[in-house]
Amino acid sequence: MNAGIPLSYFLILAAVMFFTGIYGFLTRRNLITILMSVELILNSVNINFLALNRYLFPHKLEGFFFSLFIITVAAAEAAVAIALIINIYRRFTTINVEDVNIMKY
Amino acid sequence: MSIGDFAIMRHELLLTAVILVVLAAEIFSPSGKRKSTGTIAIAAFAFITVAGFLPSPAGTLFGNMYIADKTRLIMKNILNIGALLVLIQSVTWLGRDENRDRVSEYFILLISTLTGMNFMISAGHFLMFYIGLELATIPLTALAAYERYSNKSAEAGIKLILISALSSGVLLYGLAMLYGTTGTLYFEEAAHLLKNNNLQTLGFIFFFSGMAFKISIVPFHLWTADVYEGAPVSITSYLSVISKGAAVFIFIIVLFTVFPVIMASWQKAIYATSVLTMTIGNLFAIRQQNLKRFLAFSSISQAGYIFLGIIGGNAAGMASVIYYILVYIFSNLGAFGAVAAISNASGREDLKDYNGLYRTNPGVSLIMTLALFSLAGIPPVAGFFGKFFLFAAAAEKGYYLLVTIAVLNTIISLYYYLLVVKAMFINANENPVESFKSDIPTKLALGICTAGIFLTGFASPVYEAIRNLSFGI
Amino acid sequence: MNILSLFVLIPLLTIAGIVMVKDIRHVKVVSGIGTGIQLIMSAILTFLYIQARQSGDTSEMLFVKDLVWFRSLNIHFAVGVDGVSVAMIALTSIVVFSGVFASWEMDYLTREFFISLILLATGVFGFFISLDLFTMFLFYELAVIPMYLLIGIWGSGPKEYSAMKLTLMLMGASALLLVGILGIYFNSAPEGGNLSFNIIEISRTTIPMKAQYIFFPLTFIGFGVLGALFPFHTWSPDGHSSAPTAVSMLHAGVLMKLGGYGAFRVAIFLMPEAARELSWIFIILTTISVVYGAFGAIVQKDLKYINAYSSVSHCGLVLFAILMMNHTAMNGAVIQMISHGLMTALFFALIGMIYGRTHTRMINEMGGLMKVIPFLSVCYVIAGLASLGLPGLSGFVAEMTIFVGAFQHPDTFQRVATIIAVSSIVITAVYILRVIAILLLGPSEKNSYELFSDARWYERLSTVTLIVFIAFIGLLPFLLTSMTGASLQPFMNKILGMNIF
Amino acid sequence: MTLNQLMFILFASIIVVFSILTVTSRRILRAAVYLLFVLISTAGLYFMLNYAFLAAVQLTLYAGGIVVLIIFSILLTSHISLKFEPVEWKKSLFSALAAIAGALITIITILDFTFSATNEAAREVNMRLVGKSLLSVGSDGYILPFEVISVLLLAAMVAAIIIAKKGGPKSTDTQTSNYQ
Amino acid sequence: MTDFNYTLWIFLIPFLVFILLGLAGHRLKARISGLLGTAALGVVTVLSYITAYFYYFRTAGINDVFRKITVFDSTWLHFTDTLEIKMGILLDPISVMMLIVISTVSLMVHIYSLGYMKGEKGFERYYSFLSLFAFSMMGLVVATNIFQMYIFWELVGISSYLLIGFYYQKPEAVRASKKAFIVTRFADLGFLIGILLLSFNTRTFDFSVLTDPQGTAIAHSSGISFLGLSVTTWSMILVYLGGVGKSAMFPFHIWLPDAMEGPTPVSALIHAATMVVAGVYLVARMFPVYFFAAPAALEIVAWIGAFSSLFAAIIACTQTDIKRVLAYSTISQIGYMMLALGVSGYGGHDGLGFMASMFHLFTHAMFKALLFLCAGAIIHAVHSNFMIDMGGLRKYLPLTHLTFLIACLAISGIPPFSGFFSKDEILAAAFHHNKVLFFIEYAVAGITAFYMFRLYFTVFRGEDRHYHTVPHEAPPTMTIPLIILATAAAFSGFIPFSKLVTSDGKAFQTHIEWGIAIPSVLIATTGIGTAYVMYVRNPSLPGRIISIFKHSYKLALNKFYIDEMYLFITKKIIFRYISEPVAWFDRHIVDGTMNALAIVTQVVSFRIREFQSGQLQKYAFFFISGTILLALTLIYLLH
Repeated sequence: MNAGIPLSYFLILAAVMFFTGIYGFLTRRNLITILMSVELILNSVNINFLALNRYLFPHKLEGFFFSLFIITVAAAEAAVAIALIINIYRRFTTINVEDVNIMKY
Repeated sequence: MSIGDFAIMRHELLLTAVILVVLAAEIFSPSGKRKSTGTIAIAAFAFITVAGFLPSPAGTLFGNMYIADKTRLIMKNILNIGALLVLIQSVTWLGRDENRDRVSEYFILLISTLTGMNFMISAGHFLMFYIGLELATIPLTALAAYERYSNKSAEAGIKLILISALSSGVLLYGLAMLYGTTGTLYFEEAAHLLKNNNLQTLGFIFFFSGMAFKISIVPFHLWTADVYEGAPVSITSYLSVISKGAAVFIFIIVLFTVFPVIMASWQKAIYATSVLTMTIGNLFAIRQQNLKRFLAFSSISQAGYIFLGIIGGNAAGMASVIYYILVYIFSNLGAFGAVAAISNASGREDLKDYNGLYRTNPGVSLIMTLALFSLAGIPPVAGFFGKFFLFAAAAEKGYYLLVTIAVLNTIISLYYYLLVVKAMFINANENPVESFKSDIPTKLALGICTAGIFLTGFASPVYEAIRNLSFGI
Repeated sequence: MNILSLFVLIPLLTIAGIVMVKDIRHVKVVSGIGTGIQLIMSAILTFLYIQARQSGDTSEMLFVKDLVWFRSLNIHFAVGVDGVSVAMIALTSIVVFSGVFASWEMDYLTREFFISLILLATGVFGFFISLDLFTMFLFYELAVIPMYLLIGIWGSGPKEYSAMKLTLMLMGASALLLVGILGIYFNSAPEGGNLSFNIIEISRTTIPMKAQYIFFPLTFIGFGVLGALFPFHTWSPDGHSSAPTAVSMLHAGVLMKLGGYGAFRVAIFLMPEAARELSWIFIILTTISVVYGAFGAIVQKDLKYINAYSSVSHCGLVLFAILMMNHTAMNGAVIQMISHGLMTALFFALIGMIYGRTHTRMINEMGGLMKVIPFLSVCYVIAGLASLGLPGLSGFVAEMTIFVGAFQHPDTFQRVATIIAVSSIVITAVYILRVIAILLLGPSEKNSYELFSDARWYERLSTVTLIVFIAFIGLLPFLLTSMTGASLQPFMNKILGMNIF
Repeated sequence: MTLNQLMFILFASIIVVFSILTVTSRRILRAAVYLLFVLISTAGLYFMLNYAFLAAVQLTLYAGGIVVLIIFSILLTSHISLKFEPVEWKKSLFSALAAIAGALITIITILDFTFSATNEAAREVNMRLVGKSLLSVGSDGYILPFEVISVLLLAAMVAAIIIAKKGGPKSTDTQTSNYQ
Repeated sequence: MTDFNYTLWIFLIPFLVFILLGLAGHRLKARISGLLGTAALGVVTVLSYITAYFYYFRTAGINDVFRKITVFDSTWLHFTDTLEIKMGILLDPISVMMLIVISTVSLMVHIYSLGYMKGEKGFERYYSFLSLFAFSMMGLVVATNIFQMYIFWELVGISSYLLIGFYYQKPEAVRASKKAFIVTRFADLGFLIGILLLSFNTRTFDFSVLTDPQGTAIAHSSGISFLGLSVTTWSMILVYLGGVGKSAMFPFHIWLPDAMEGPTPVSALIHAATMVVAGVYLVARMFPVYFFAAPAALEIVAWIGAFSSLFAAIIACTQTDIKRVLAYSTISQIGYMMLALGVSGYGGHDGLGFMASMFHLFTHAMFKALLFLCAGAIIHAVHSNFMIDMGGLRKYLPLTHLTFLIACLAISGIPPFSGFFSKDEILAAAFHHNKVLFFIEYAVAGITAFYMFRLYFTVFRGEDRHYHTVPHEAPPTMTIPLIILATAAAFSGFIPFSKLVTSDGKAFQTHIEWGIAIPSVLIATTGIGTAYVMYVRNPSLPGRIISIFKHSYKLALNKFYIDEMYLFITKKIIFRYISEPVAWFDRHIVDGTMNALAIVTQVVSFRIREFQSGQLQKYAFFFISGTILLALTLIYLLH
C-alpha cells in the first residue's frame, strides 16, 4: 500500500511531528497539554520505526515490535503522569506549569 | 530454557519474586500487621544481595536479548548493595504515621525500578534497554511524589515524569535513526553495522541526550536539583546513587560495545559535557542552603568526573568508572544517610541547621564528614582512590587538559564540602539540632557506609577484582 | 616489621589510644608518649641509618619495603629512606614532639585536637618515607586536610577564612600535582615496559622532553605552593596567623618542607632536563620570594604575620637552592629545610606562649617582656638569631651552604640571583631585631605584666628541645651534611648524566 | 499521483496541521480533540504501511485509551471553556527556533543519508506471527520484553495508586531559602 | 711549647665560660661569675703571651722570616671539593700580635668591670657576653680561612650587639644596639658577596693559598672585568666593605658613636681597642691580594681611611659627650690605620705602611682603651657623660687625671709616648705614596691634638661643677688596669715592630724621619695650644667662634646629618617606599587575586542561577538546545 511514496516522506513527516511535539512541550502552559505534546513525540518515533521497518528491513519485525512496546509504555507513562498531574492539581489547585516552581535556583 | 538459564538471570528473577512476595504480603496479611512487610522485604532483599555474589555462569538468553557476564554481574551486585542500603535507611522514615499505609507500595516500586535497571544492564537489545529504562523511571516518579503532604514532593514527581518522558522520546528518536541505518537493534549486530556517518552520529547524539538526562549531565541536568530536593530523602539518595549508577553502567556498556566505531565523536561530546557538568554542578553547589539540593548539585558534578573515566574508552576507564560508582554509593549514601537521620530526628535540612552539630551529635557529624571527604576525593577515604583512578584513566589517553580542569573543579567542590564541615564543626549555633539517638536500621546503614568508605579504598582487591574483568574491549 | 612502617603505624596507634582514653586529661599524656616514642624511633632510625652507611651499604635507599598495592596500576606501598628523608623524619619527630607540649594548655575539644594533630603528623611521616608517587601524594593530602579543622576550630582571628583559604590553595596545588604525577607515571616507561610510580625506578629512565616541559612546571608549582612560592604564598600569612600554636609549628616547621622535599625528590630528580631549561622562571620567582618575603615582614605588626612572611623568605630560599641543581646548593636546601623547620617551630611555639600571657600578638601592644618572662624572651632571641643566620646556630649553616653552592653555578644569571638572594640576610636582620627591640627590650609597659609567670615545665621542654637541635646543627653541621650530602649523590649523578655543563 | 500518494498526503497534512493545532490551540479540550485526529491519522499511516495490527492497537490504546484519559483529566482539572493566555512571544520564539533548527538538522541529515534496503523477502505481518514472536524465546522472540512490560504495567498501576491515595491539603514543607 | 697546640685553649676557654655563665650564671653569685670570667681570661692572657713569646722569639724568626703556622685545621662544613669551611688556628705575626692586644685589653676590662659593674643587675650575663666576645675575637684573628673569619666576624657582631644593648630597658641602648648590628650587617653583606666572588674565582677560602704572592689565587685573579674593574678588584672592594662596616669607616661610621650607650668598659674593649680594628685586620690579612691583584681597591682603602679620619676628627671637636668624643676619635684613628694600609707596598721597607698600620693598631688599642677606661672612671665619679657636668676633676681624681693625660699625649703624637712612633711611620708611608693624603693626615694630627686636649682641659681643668657627691677616685679594681694600660700607652712605642710585624714576615730597619716627625709634633703642639687658649685661658672664645661659624658648627655638631640621611633612607625609602608597598601589594594584589578568584566564582555562581529557574519548560529548552548544539558541533563543525 505504500508504493510510490518515498521513505523520506515518512521520515520528514515524523521529524516535523517530533519537533512540533517539542515545540508544544516548550510552550504549553498546561501540564496536560504538555503531556499531549509528549504523545506527539512518541507517535513520531513510532512512525519512524514502522516506516523504516517496512521500507528497509521488512524481513524482520524489530521496528514493529518496538513500536508496539512504545505504545504500551506510553500508556503506562501517561497513566502515571496523569495521576501526578491530578496530584499537582490537588496540591497546587492549578496545573499551570509556570506556577509549579517552588523549588528553584 | 533450563534451570541454568534461570541461574543466569537470577538477579531479575529474584527481584521479581521479591516484588511478588511483598505484593502477596500486602494483600494477604491483615491490615494491622502490615508493618512486617518492610522487614520481609528487606530481609528478602538482603538475601538477594548476598545471593548475587554467588558465582554465576555467563551467557546470553532469549536470542541475545539478555546478556549476562561478569561485568554486568558486578554492576548488578553494586546496585544491589546500594539499594539495600537505601532500603535500610528508609525504614525510619517509612515508620512515620503518614507513610504507614503505603509501605509495601514503596518496596514494590523501589524494587521494580531496580528490576528495571537490572534488565537494562543485561540488555542485549535496545528494546530491552528501553523497557528496562522505563521500568526504572516510571515508578520512581511516583516515589518522588511519595510524600503525602508535601508540595515539593508533588512538584518533584511531575517534573521528573514529564522531563523523563521528553528524554525518552528524544532517546527513542535516536534509536529509530540507528535502526534505520543499521537495520538491527541488537547490540552486537549494531556494533558491526555502524559506519560512522552523519545520521548515525545524530542518532547517537539523541541517544546520548537521553542517557545524559539520566546521569544528570549538563545541560540535561536541570531537573536534578528540583527533584532531589522535593523527593523524600531516601528516594533522593536512590536517584542520586542507584538510578544514576545504573544509567552510567548501561551507558558505558552501550558506548563500549555498540558505539566504538564513532568513538571520536562521542569523545568530543563527553569532553564538552564533562567540563560543563563539573563546572556548572560545582558553581551551583557553592550557594546551596538546602542539604538535599546541595548534594544534588554535588552529584551532578560527580557525574562530570565519572565521564573522565569514560572518555578514554579504555579498560582502565571502564574499571575506574565501575569502581567509582561503588565508592560513590557508599559516600553518597553516607551523606544522605546522615541527612536523613537528621531530617528524621529534627525535620531540618538546611545548612544553617547543621551549625554546631558536632557538639550535639558527634557520630553523625563524623560520618557526614567522612562521606563528604570521600566525595571530595580526600585521602584516606575511598573517594580519593576512586577519583585518582578516574583521572588516571583519562590521563592514560592523554586528556591532561581535561584532567587539569577536573582537578581544579575538585577544589571548588572541596570548598563547598568544607562549608558543611565548617558548619558542623566550627560554626556556633544557639539552637543546634538536639542530640538524638538513631534507631538500629539507621545505625546499621551508616555503619556499612562508613566501613565501605574506608575499605573500598584501602582494600586493593576490590579495585583489582573490577579491573580484572575483561569488558570485551 | 619494617622500621619505616612503624612511623605511620605509631601515630595511628597513638590516635587509637587517644580515642580509647576515658579521661580528657590523659589525652595529652598519651599524645606526649606517642610522640615521644616517635622521637626515640627517629633517633634509632638515624642511628641505624648511619650505621648501615658506615658498614658500606651504598644502595640508594635503605630499609626498603615494597608491597604491591594496586597491581593493575603498579601502585606499591613502597617505603625507603636516604639521608635526606632521615633528616626530615627526625625534624618531624622533633617538631611534633615539641608541638604536643606547646599545646599542653589546650582545653577545647582536646581529644579532637590531638587526634587531628597526630593525623597531620602521620601524613607528614608517610610522605617522607614514601618511595611511591601515589602513596606520597596520598600522604600529602592526608597531611593537608586536618589543617582545615585545626585552624578552623582551634584557630583565632578570621580563622574560618584563613582555614578555607589555606586548604583550598594547598589542595589546588595538590591538584596540579596530581596531573603532574599522572603525567610522570604515563611517561615513566618511554622505551616500553611497565609504567611505574616508583621514584627510584622512574629516575633510571628519562622522561621524554615534551612531557617534561608540561609536567615539570605542574609538579614544581604543585609542591612550590606548599613551599610558599611567590605568588602562591598568600595562604601562608593568613593561615599561620590564624592557626593555633602547635599547628603553626607543624605547618611552618614541617608541612612547608613537604614542598621543598617534593620539589626536589619528584620535580627535579625525575625531570632534570626540563628543570634545567625552565629553572630560570622559577629562580626569578624564588628570588622574589626570598627578598619579597623579607621586605613584607618588616612592616608587619602581628608576630605571626612577621613569622609567616619570614617563612616565605626562608622557604623561598629552599626552592631557590634546589633549582641551582648542584650538590652544595641542594645540600644547603636540605639543611635549610631542617633549620627553618626547627627555628620557625620555635618561633611559633614562643609566639603561642607569649600570646597565652599577653593575649595579643600585636607587637606594638607589648614591650619589655625580657624583664618579666626572661626564659621565653631569651628563647625568642635565640630563635631570632638563628633566623638571621648567626653562626653557631643552624640558620647560618644552611644559608651559607646555599649561597656558596648557588654561587658556584657557572651561569651569570644564577649568580646574580644569588647576590640578590643574599641581600635578604640584611633585611632579615632588620625585621628580627625590630621585633626583638619592640617586643622584648625596653621598659616593660604594663603593670599587669608583673603577674606573668615564666615558662612552665612543658613549655620549657618544648622550646629547649628545639633549641638544642638548632644549636646542635649550628655547632656541628658536618654531622648532618655528611649524612645528607652523600644521599644527594644519586641526584647529582642523574643531573650530571644528562650532560648539562 | 496514485491513490497511495493521495492518501499519504491527506494523512500527512492532517497530522502536520493538527499537530500544530494541538500545540497551539488555546482551548484545551480542542487541543485534545486535535490530538485525537492526529493519532487516528497516524493509525491510517500504519495501515498504509501494512501494519494493520499496530493500527488497531494505535486506535484502541492511544486514541481510545490515552486520549480519553487525557480528556477525563482535563475535565477534572479545568473548566471546559478555559482559554489559555497567549504564549509569551519570547518563549514562543525561542522554542520555535529550537524546534525549527532541530527539525532542519534532522531532516537535512536524513535526506543526506542513502538508506540501503535489505534484499530479503518481506514477512507478512499477521496476528499469528505477532503472537508467535511475542512468545518466542529464541532470536527475534519477544517474550522477555513482553514479560518485563508486565512488571512495568504492574509497577505503573501501583504508582498511580499510591499517588492517588488521598493526602491532605496542608503542606509540610519547611520554607527554606535555597540560595544564598 | 713550640707546637702551639695549647693555643686551642685560647679560644676554647672563653667559649666554655660563655656556655657556663650563659646556662648557669644566674644560679651563681654575681661575684663568683665575675671572678670566674676574669680568672679564665687571665689564663687566656698568659697563654697568649706564651704564644707570642715562643712565636716571635723561639720559633719563627730563625731565618728572619716569620712563617705562617697552621696549628690545626679541621673541616667544619663541607661545601664542594675545593671549598669548605675549616676551623683552625693560624699563627703569623699579625694574628699573634692581635692575640696580645685582645687578651691584654680584654683582661684589663674584665678586671676593671669587677669594680665598674659592681651591683649591676645581670652581672653574670655581662661576663658571659664578654667571654663570648673574647671567644669570637680570638677566633677571628686566628682564622685560617676567610670563611672562618666571616663566621667569627658575625659572632663578634652579635657580641657587640648584646653588649651595647646590655641595659636593655633603656630605649637608647636598644636602639643603638640594633643600629650597630644592622649597619654592620649591611656591610657584612658586601663582605659575604665579596667572599663568594673571590672564592668563585679562586676556588678556595684558605688564607695560605689566597694570600701567597706566588699563589695561584692571585695569578688567577685577573680576567673578566665589570665596569672597568676586574672581578677580583670588585670582590676585594666588597670584602673591604665588611671592614668599613666593622671599623666604622665613612659612610658606615654612624653606629659607633651610638654604641657608646653600652657600658663604658665595653666601649673600651670592643668599640675602641679590638673589634673596631677588625676591619683593619681584615685588610692586613688579605693584604697580598689587595696589593697584587686589586691595587684599585687598595687605593679606595686609603682614601676612605683618610676621609674618615678627617671627617671624624672634625665632628669630634664639637661633641659634648665624653664618650662620643672618644668614639669619633676612634674612627679617626682607625682611618689612619686604613690609610697606612692603603698606601703601603709589599715586602721589606716597601711594606712600611703595613707595619705602621699594625703598629698604630697596637698603640691605639692601648691608649684608646686607657682613654675609655678613664672616661669610665670619670663617669663613675660624676654620674654623667656630658662634659658640661665636668670640670676641675684634677684634684678629685689624681690617678685618673695622670693616666688620662698620658693617653692624650700618646694619641696626640707627642714623643716619647707611643702614639708618636706609630703615627710617624704612617705619615712617612703616606708621604711616599701620595702627598694629598699626607697633608690630610697632617691636618688630622693637629685636630686630634686639639679635640683631645679640649676634652682634657674641660674635664680636668676649669672650674668645679656642682656635684651631688664629692667625686672620688675609683676602687683599685678600676685603677690598676688604668696604671697598666698607661704604662703600655707610654712605652709601647719602643717595641721594634718592624722586626716583628711586617707585610712579608721579613724584618727591616726603620728610623724616624725627622723631616716629617718634627712638623707633625709642631702641629700637634699647636693643637694643644689652641685648646689651652680656648678652654683654659679664654673660656668665652669657643662661644664666639661658634657664633661666627654658626652653620658649619651646627653641621659638625649634627655629625653632618649622616644619621638623618640614614634614617631617611631606612624609614622613608625602605619602610615606606619598599616594605609597606610590598606588604600592601601582597595583601591587595597577590592575595587579592586569589580572593578575586574566589569572589568571581561566587559571582558567577550567583549570576547563573537563572538557569535553574524552577520552570520545567526552561529545563526542557536547555535539554533540546543542548542536543541541537551537540548535533551541530559534532556533525557540522567538528566533523
